[in-house]
Formats: sequence, structure tokens, C-alpha cells
Amino acid sequence: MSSLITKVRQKQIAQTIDAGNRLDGRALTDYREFTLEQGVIEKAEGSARVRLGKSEVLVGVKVATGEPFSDTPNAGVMTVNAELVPLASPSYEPGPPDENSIELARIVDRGIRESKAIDTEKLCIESGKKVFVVFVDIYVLNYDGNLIDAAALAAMGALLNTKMPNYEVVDGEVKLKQGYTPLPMKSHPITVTTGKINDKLIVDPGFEEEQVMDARISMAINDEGNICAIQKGLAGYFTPQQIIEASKLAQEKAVEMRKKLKW
Amino acid sequence: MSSLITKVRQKQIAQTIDAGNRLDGRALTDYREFTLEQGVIEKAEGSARVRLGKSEVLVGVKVATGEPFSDTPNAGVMTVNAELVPLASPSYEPGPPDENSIELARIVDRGIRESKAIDTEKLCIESGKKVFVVFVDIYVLNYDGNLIDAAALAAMGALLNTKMPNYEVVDGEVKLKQGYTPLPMKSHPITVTTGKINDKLIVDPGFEEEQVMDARISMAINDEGNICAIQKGLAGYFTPQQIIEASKLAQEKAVEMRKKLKW
Amino acid sequence: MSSLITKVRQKQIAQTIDAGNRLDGRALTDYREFTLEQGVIEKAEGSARVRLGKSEVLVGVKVATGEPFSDTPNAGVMTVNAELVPLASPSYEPGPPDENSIELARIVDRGIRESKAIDTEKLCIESGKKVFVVFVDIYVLNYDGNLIDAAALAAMGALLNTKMPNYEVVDGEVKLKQGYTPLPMKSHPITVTTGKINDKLIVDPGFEEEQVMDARISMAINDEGNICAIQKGLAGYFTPQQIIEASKLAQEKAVEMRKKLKW
Amino acid sequence: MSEKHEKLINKKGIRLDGRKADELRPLKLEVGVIPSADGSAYIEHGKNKILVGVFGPREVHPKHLSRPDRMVLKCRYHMAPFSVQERKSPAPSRREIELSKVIRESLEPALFLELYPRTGVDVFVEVLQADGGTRCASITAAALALADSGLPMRDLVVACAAGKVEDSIVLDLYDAEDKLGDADVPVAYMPNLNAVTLLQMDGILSPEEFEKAVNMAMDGCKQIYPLQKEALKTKYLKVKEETKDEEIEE
Amino acid sequence: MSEKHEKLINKKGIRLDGRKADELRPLKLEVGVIPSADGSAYIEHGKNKILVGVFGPREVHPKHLSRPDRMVLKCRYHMAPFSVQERKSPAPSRREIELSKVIRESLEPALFLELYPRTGVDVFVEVLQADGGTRCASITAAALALADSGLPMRDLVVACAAGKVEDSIVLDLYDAEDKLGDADVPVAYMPNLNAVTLLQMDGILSPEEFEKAVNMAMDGCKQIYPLQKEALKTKYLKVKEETKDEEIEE
Amino acid sequence: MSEKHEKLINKKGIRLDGRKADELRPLKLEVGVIPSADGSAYIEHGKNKILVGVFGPREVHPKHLSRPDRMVLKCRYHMAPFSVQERKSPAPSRREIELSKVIRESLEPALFLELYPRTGVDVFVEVLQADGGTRCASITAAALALADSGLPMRDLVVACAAGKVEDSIVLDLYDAEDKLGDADVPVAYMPNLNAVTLLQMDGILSPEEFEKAVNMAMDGCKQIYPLQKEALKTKYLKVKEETKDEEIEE
Repeated sequence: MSSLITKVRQKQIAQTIDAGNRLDGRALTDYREFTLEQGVIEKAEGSARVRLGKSEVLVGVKVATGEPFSDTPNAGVMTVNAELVPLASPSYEPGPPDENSIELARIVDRGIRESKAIDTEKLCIESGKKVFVVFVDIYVLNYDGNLIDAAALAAMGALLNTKMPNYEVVDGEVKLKQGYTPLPMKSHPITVTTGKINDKLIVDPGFEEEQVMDARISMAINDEGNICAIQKGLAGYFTPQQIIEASKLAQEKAVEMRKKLKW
Repeated sequence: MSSLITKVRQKQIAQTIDAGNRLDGRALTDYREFTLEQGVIEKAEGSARVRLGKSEVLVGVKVATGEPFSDTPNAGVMTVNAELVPLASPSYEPGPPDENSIELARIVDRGIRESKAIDTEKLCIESGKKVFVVFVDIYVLNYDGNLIDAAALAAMGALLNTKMPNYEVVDGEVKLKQGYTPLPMKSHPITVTTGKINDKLIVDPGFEEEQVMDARISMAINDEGNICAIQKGLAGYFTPQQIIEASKLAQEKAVEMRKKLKW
Repeated sequence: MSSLITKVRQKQIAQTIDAGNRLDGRALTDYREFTLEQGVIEKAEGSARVRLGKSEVLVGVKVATGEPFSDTPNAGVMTVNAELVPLASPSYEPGPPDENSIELARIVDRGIRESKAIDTEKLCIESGKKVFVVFVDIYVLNYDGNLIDAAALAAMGALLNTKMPNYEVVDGEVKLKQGYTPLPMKSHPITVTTGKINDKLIVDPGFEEEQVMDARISMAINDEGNICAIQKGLAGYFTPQQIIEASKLAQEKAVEMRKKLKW
Repeated sequence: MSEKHEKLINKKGIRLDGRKADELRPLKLEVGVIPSADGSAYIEHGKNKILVGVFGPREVHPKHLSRPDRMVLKCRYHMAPFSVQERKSPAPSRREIELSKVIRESLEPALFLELYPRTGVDVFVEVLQADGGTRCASITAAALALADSGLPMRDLVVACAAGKVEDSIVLDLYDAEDKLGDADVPVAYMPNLNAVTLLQMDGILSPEEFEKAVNMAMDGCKQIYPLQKEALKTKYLKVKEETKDEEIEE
Repeated sequence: MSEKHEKLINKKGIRLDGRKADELRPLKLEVGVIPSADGSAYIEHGKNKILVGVFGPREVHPKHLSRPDRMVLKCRYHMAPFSVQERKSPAPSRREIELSKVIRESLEPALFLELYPRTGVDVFVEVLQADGGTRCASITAAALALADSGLPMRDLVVACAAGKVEDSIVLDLYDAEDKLGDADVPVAYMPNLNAVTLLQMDGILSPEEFEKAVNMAMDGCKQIYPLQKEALKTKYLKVKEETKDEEIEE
Repeated sequence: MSEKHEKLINKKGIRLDGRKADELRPLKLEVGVIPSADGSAYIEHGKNKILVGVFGPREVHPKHLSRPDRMVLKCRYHMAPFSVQERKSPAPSRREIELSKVIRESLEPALFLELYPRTGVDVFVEVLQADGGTRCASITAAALALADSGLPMRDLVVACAAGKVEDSIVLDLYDAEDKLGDADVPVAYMPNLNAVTLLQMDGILSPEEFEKAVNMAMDGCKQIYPLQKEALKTKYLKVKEETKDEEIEE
């Protein structure tokens, strides 16, 4: 993707960061403004849209019934899928998910799964036979950098907005009843991504910064400030010291965001 | 496909039509001769071959048992599939169905489905559990223009030729019995395609005419002369008046063909 | 694949064989040294590695439960799959199986199936409902010629090494019990491939010989010396006399190999 | 198009959602909504929510698909997995492939393809929520996105369906009417050129009913047409203001 | 190749379909049956009905598959979904991929590939109805289609199987014999060159039985060979007559 | 990462497989094991058995993926169908696609990509048997295979995981610990450059536990590093001897 901006612009970005500043005026550790709107797709069981800078991610949640995995017969199933919708960037192409969209989906999945955000045991209808299946579909509608954080946030926003149909089991058949219950949620992970450019760490990289970024590290932080998922990405490296530093930045930013989100 | 004939030939075709004639001697609203042979594939439950000009389409019907759709628990299932078999034209390629074969299958499907040609309720074996599934496979064996009409005709010919196995249900299991029953049919739609070349309407376009055609409109007409499916195709347009005209041509031609077919 | 060695080298190979010799010092009807190691993948139910010259083939066997085919309700199921793993040759590419790997799998499958090597009736758990399914996965780890014989040998080696879990059926459910039983085997086919170069027959062609080979014929020979599967390959031909000759070579070599293998 | 349940139209001729027979659903059109696209538009047509992005003219991939004498228009109509009642697999269905084709063919007559030889333009349609009539709403929005991209056009293309519900010809069917009604006739139209660029039909109509439905659909198109123009104007007013702001800042 | 049911051969050595052990099924061969193809043929071999079309020599797609020193022959053996008892998915099965390969390799020895460098020839085989022995019938027809396309050939390729049914070696197995019999040996052969270009075997045969079966299959090939030539001649007589007609008309 | 069964660590701090908390599983490393590859290595890390082959620098297919200013590194991490408890389909899973990406990104910092513009290097990782920690073992072996291919490298990359099992931070988790433990932190590291090139985490760790785990994983890497060097040396000693033998023969 390094060809999306000119070499001159790349140099300018790197030099500004070297000097401790960013082209959009942020400090190195500033997060951009973001908004979270929930319930934007009325027909889905849950949905949310996040705008982070000009990045825009929509997540829809559908709930269906299905079979549990054989090693967790009492737990509902969650699957996360991500699409880099081709209208979101001139560099995205239609087709089956590529490594970038698969990685995005798996990072978001990991943050939710490892933090035990969904109380999946409450999604069991009949042990070993029937459980609720929660489909989390990430739809990237505009690419302006740091899709990981935006997608993780939108996914949590959509899950917190999700209503499951009430039901009763009659003769082994699931019958839907009137009304809805919120999806049982236990935890509220927030994912924070830190990038490295010219050996400097920056929080929440924007589109242009991503074009010159050496490496990134994304950390999901739960309500207690513990780390529940990490992904280092891109073809660069971090020193061990930078990793500890990135971990501290993630903690701080998660606290700030949690306050704003009232989670 | 505009490269299949020369520019000179294209011009010649257009000019002839402009003058109210066609290169093969037909009037603008003449349909070509066609033949319908039924029962050509003995091992299939139903089959028919249509020759329309040099276009040749073979349709085979297979009947199996399967599950109904959840929203129509008492109805059998029909699926239509079309293959532009690569031996039928130098421009066809092997591989999964492309947009042209998918459109062809869906137009034929629509004509049969919307006219309620098959009495699908009679294909129900056990409500919500087991029904007959009718596979209609369209096989284009030579391309000489107007495959839509030829395929629609061959599909109806094959369905009218289809024999379902007799059966009884013993302890919830379907057991085949001796003998066959014809597939229950209620209606006999006939599809007629009209093309537009240089603002003139022509019926039943041939191969070369299709290379210069601006737009086409296909209409399925049922026994009562009502319209039961329409598809406009290609990158041109029709005026509202031309659409009404095409609808009248379709009615007329369907009556002529119905007479010939004794449907 | 003819471009894998130079024209000069091709000529040299052909001339040597014309003179009744082979570049690696073998006589035309000599088989290369081979080794068979069993149980190399402890976690698989069965496994074996064959080294034939520098060709290396690993076969792993997994046993699962599944449904029988409707026409053989009392028989277990065997499926053979082959992968020309891309690290085995610069000419192999990752991706779905191509015609070469499919042919390889089907030749090995045929030798095992037609010789009735596995007593599939003993793999039936509940007639028509549940049987053992034996997955034979051929993994080519280095390509140095005559993969067919090496793969067939490794597959038999792996099957002879396969342990099925003991089980009992309780209320229609399969419950695994302590211990293992060997897979029930009835026959020990050995496959021998003969190549044709400049009208001369050679046994067990090596990598370079395969680059100039006109045709090959592979024959599976069972314990009684009967033929139980044949595949002629490549774009050349054999005279009827050469086929009889190849059949005799296959008999002889199978006896030699059987002695060495103590099968 | 099967059995009836509840009455879809009451004795006064009012439909379940409160509309009269010839009344459109509420429409909201926005232009220039995707910063990364060369042109874009968003439509809410009833409960349909559809986003369209346009890229190009640009190089065609793979190259052998480019044409020496004209631009190649490609179109992908795609439904989000959460846009419908039962989650839809993201892989393109046969229905989506057919609709991509007819939507493309409904837009091509509006473009001067021969002006941009060897190039390609991509139209990406994403249905975020579906409630009947998505192909028409997609075309209405796609024409706006193409205009927004700056491509010269013969006319805007605008689309609307009419159909038959409980013996009445009605305009602009929503999901339940589409499923329980007797016929649906989606029409795409270029009002200034009086040209129909998409016409399909499901169901059964007499020739008279068909003619009535086509006319009603075209009337619907003519009502939407000024909303399209308005949406374009709003975008350009906005752009103008932003430019002005920038000038002031400088 | 498993358990026996009804007797397939009676005491007099007559098979269920009335044939003797060394008797072929009825054959019908036609050449030049697909107007759009460069060469084509149709075969009915017993109840097998198979159509073959040939295109080329033409450009190879994708280009990197072309060869600087010879023509590339491609072959697709494909079964129509309705050709067999249970509907077959149109996607190519592993069996079809293998048969495409061995059919191609059975035809290549008959062609002068080096005469047409950088080009490709496609052979498309469509099995419309299958009744045992489709690969052999496909080869017999494909050789005719190649000849019909005008490509020079060393010889026609003709194919036939023999096998073992209830302890007898018999010629040209049909579906039930193939399924219930003990062995099947399909052979493709160029009679003039005495060259075997396809040989496969399923089942168990002693070396003596195998030799007998191969010889019987080659005898079958030799019986079909004149029918191939006849079919070609008929086509060319027909072409000649048509040309004469045209001359008369002029 | 769910419920506990049997105790995985006993009172004396010894794990079920007999190891102490900070002890590695047995390792075996071999270089140059695939004659057809340009570079190769084999690793047994506990019960993991992994083979890596490297090809290149060579032409990139398809061409448009090549880069004018640097080499393109491609990596495929693939599990043999028989490598795990339940047979794995050979088609690449989403997990395998993700791991291919992170493994590639863990190796790239060690290479001088800009030295080989317009070329490609392929790293093929085949997991023959899996027992927890395959991504780390793959990286350790892949770095060896790259070195074996002769590509200049900034440093070897070596990988190892640490994690949390029953309240202890432990080194190099095997399958059962991975599944029943509380967290797993795989780390890839270039010891000479003090650079972490892969870092992932599953599970829940406090910041202090995380720091401890990363340090323990890097210590594990530092223990494996000399084994890598040893394996390379062994290969080159072997090559040297073979060359000597040849000289003697001559």
C-alpha cells in the first residue's frame, strides 16, 4: 500500500513525527475524535457505526440458532467476519476475504472472545444440540486508518445493542415468543493500536501515517485494565521497551475511551 | 461479443433492418422455424431438445427428494441451471457459470415459476420435511442467437415430458413403487424475445443480429395471454412505446407458437 | 515439465538408455533402493514415510466416523487425497489439487480399493448409518521421480500401521473405549511403474528420466501376482508387446519388493 | 408471490404502511458521502439503506478486459450479511450476479462510454438494509454517484417499481407487498430522454395491467428525479461553501 | 466391482442385453454436428450419447501456458447433470479431471503438435447420457472431431474396453456389467500404428486374463475403426454435395 | 482457554510433561533437508514436526505482484490433514491465512528486501504434526531455511511462547496447556538486534504478568538461538566434508 501517497509526502510525515508532531496537529499519543452510533440497521438484531477520523465502520449482528462445537456443548457460538467493502478505498477489491480482512476479523474476534465479553453459556438452548449463533459482520465503509480499533469498537457497540428473541423449547423445537432480551454481556474490551514510525510510537495512526508505518501493535484492554488480546502487525519490529511502552499507552487510552463511552 | 463479426457485416445488418428487411429473408416480426423433440435423454426423468435456427438447446430434468424451503413447507422445489457449454461457441469458456448463463437460467426460471407452470403443491411428500425437487438443467449445444426463447421452450418441453416415480411413504421413509406419473403441470408459458437495432424492433434475433443489437426484451406469455415474466437486457434502452409494441409482438408470436406446439 | 533440465542433458539421458544403460548406473530394469518407515506421525492413526531415491512421500491416515454410501451400506469408506506440497519441487504451486495430484491420488486409491486391501465390511458400525471413514493423505515432500510407486507404497505402509479406536455402541451413540485394534487388512498390493524412453522400457524412472519419458505404465500387483489396477500416463504410446513386457516387469519387481518388505 | 395473509390494502385504498396506491415511500438522497471514492451517494428509500461508491475512469484489471474503443463499466450489487432477515453469506449469490448485470445495463445508456477508451469505471453498490425494491433504489443512487464522480451523462437514471397487490396496481412495493403481492415491475428511466433502461417483471399481469404498471412506475421515476437533482445541488452548494471557508481561512 | 445379483451371462454365454461375449454394442457416429465448432462429432455407443467439439488451432489463454515449440492440446471431459442416475453437480469432479487428462494423453500421440507452435487446440467432450464406457466412446468421437477440424493426424484413435464378468472375458461392458463385474480394461488404440495410447484397469485379473482382455479390447477397436472412417466419408460426401448444390444454384 | 480439568502443574511446580516453569521442550533442528528446495529446515519442537522449504529469489507470479524497488516475500503456513486430532481439510483455513501473514511479517525484518528488486522468495511451511506452538516453531525453522538458501540476513529470527497456566507464568506451552491455560504469548525475536518481530496474545494477563511473559519468551528465544546456529554449522560442516570427499575421489 506504500504507493497510495507520494514519496515526498511520506518523508514529510516521517520528519514531522521525528520532531514529535503530527501533520493533523495531534500529539504523538493523541487519539482522534470518534463517534459511536448504535441501532443504525433496524432489521439486524444489533448494529453500530463508528466514525474515527474519516474511517467509518458499520457492524451488524444477526442471531440464529445452530449447533454448538463438540468441545463446548453448553456454549453459544460467535463468528466474526470482516469485509473491506470495495467502495471504502480505491485499493480494495471485490472477492473472497484476503489476508487483511481475515486478520482484521480475527483480531476483533480475539478481543471479544478472550475477554469473555459475551456470556456464551447463556446462549445455550439445549446442551450439545442447539445454541444461539451470533454473527458479527464488520463492514468497512471508508478507510482512513486504524480500522482495527474502529472495527473492535463498532463490534462491541453492536453487541451491546443486540436483542435476542425470547423463546421457549416445546417438544425439542425452539418456538419464538414475543419480545426480546439483550445479549448477555460480561465485559467491555477496548482495543488500542500503536504504530511505530522512525522509532517513534504514535497512537491511533491515520491513513497517511499507515503508509509510512514500520509496525503496529494492537492491544485489547478489559474493564479491569488487563490485556486480553494482542496483535503485532506489519514488516517492522519493536524493541521490548517499546512493547511495554505501547502496553502503557493502550491502558491509558482505554481508560480515556471508556470514560467517553460510559462503558 | 461485438468482435464476433466484422464492422462491415455489422453495418450491412443494421442497414438492411433500417430498410425493413433482414439478411436471412425474414420480415422484422418473423420468428424462425423451430423444432421441439421430447424424450431425447432416456435416462433422465424428462428431456427435450429445441432447434431454433441453428441454435440448439437440450434440457434434462432430474427428480429427487429433498427438503422444502421453510417459508413454503408444502411446496416442491424447482431449480434451474444453465450451462453455455464451451463446444457451443468459440466465445464460451469452461468454468463456473458467468453472468450470462446465470441470467439465462434465471429468466427461464422466472417464466416457469411466475406462471405457476408446475403444480408444486402436488410435489409435497411430507409437509415441511420431504418434497420432490425438480432439477432443470439447460444445456446450450450450439449458439445461433436467441437462446432465451430456445431455452425457455426446451425447459417447458422437458417438464411436460417428465415422469415422476410413484412412491409410498412407509414409516416416514419414501419407498419407490412401480410406474411413473407425469409431473403435474398447470400452465404453458412461452417466452418471446424482441430486439432493438437502430430503433427498429425485430422478433427472434439471430446470431449476427445479436452482435449489433442495442437492447432486447423477453416476455413470458401464459395460456391466457397474460404476461408472467419480463427481462430487458443489454446496454441500450427502449422508449415506453416500444415496450408496449414489444408486448404486443410477444402476445402474437406466443399465439402462433402455441398453435404450432399444440399447447 | 520438459524445461526442468537442459536439452543437452535430455539427449544424454536418451542416448545412454538407447545403449542399454542409465546415468545413475542402474540397469534398465533395476529398481532404486527404498526405505519404508512406519509410525512417523504419532498423532495420526497411521503413518509411513517412503524414500525412493531422493523422492520422499509421507502418508498420514486419520480414522473418523461417518455415513456409508447408499449403495454400500455395510462398508466403511476410504478416501485418498494427494498433495504435491510446494516445498517438494520448484515446479509445484500452492492451491487446490491440479490434475497431477488428482491422478496420483486416484491411482493409489484404485490400487488399494480394487485389490480389496482394506476389509471395509469390518468398518461398519451400524448398517446404513454409521461406519468408519479412513482418510489417506499423501504428502509429497521431495520430488525425485516415480511418485506413483512411492505414494502407493507409503499409503499401504501407513494403512498397515493404522490403529482404530475400540468402541461400543450405546443407545445408537458410538462410545470410544480403551485401546486400539489394527485396521483390518486383506491384501498387500504393490505398484510398479515402467517408463518408455526411445522405445526402451525402464523400471522406476528417476527425476531426470521423467523429463524425457514418452509414456509410463503403472501396475498394482496383489499378493497372488494378479494385476489389480493399471494406469498408462503421458502423451506417448506403448505397443501391445511393450504392455505385456511391462506387465511381466511389474510382476517381477513386485515379488522382489514384497520379499524386501516381508509383506 | 403466493398466498395472502392479512389484507395489504384496506377498503379506503390505503396500504398497510399508510400510503395511497400511487404514493412513494419516503426518500432521502445524499451525494458525496464516501471520502475515499471518486463519486458516491447514499439512499434511504423506505427502509432500504444503500450506499454506492464509484471509482474511475482508471486502469482495467485484468488488462485483457479493457476495450480499445470504449470505457468498460463494471458494477457489483452486493448485500451486507445483516441487510436481510436471515443472515446472507457474503459470497455473491446468483441473484446478486443477475442484478449486478441489469443494474449495469440500466446505467450504460446514460454514459458516453466511447469518450474514455481503455479505461474502466467501477460502481460498487452495498445494500446495508433491504426492504423491497433494492434494485431500483440502487440505480437511483448509482446514477447520483456517477454524476458525483464528474463523468458526463446524457441524463440521470432514476428507478422505481410498480406492481399488483390485491387487484390494485400500486407504486413502489415494500417487502411484504413484494412477497405477498401478485406482480412487481421494476423500471429504470431517463426522464429527459424518455428512455426505459431497465424493465423486469415477476408475477402475472394482463397486457392492460402491465401498461398501467409501467406508466405508474415511470410517474414514480419522475417524482424521484427532482430529488436526485436536489441532492446533487446540495452537495455542490456544500462544496462551494467549504471552498469559501477555506478562502476565508487563507 | 462387488457382489453379484442376477446372472449377467446365461448358460449359452449370452449377456443380459443379448450380446455374445465378444460383441460390441450398437454404434452410431456422426461428424460435423456443431456448426459453431471447428470440428465436431457425435457418438451413440450403446446408450452412451456424447458430443465433442474442437476449437483451434487458436491463441492460448492464459498466454503463459502456450509453448514456443509446439501446440498445446487441452481437453475437458464433462458430464451433463442429467446424464447419470443421480443428478451430477456441474462442477468438475476429481473423476472428470482425471479422465480429461487420460483422454488428452490418448489423443496427443495422433497429432503433430510441433507443427503449430504457440497455439492451442481445445477438445470439449460433453457426455449427455452415460451407460458405461464413456471414456472410450469419448476418445472415439474426439478423434473424429479432431479429424473433422482439419488437423493432420498420424492415425485415428479408437477406443473400447474389455473386462471380466462372471469368470468370462467380455467386450465393451455396459453400466451394470461395469458395476457388478470383476474387471474393466479400457484401451485406446491407433490401428495403423499398432499403438496403445490409453490403458487403464479396475478390478483383478491374472496376467493371462489381462492379456486376453487387452487383445479383445484391441479387436473391438479394430471393429470400430472402419465406422469412424465411414462417418468421416459421409460428412465429406455431404459437404461435396452441398458444394455441388451451391454450384448448381449459381 | 476455558475450564480446568486435571492439574497441569503440581505442587512442586512441575508440569504434566515433567518440565519446570521456565524450561523448554526438547528441540531438534536440521538444515538442508529438502534436496529440491533452495533452502530448507526441519524442526521438532516437543511433538511439533515442521518442514520448511524456501525457493528464490526467482520471478514473481503473477507478475503484477512484483515490486520495482524490492523483493517480495511470500509465506504459506499450512497444516497437513493428519497433523491434528480431527482431520483438517487441506484448503487453507482463516487461521492458516492469518498465521501465514504474521509469520511472513516476523521474517521480513531480518531480510534485505531492497537488495533483490523485482524478485520473489517463497517460504513454504508444512506442519506435519502439531502440538501447540506451531507458529513459533515454524518461524524458528523458516529463519534457518532462509539462511540455508544463502540470502543475507540481519540476524536469525527465533520464536518461542510463554503463557499463563494455573496462575503461573510458564515457558513454551504444549497443546493441553495452550487449550486449558489462561493465556499464550508467542514472541519472535532477533537476539542480536534486540528486536521483537512477532507478538500476539490470547487470554487475559495483567500488565505485570504480560511483561513477565514477554521476558520469559525472549529468554526462551535466547536459549534456542545457539541451537539454530549449531544446526547451520552442522550443515556446513557436512557440506564441507562432502566436498572434501569429492576432492579425494577426484
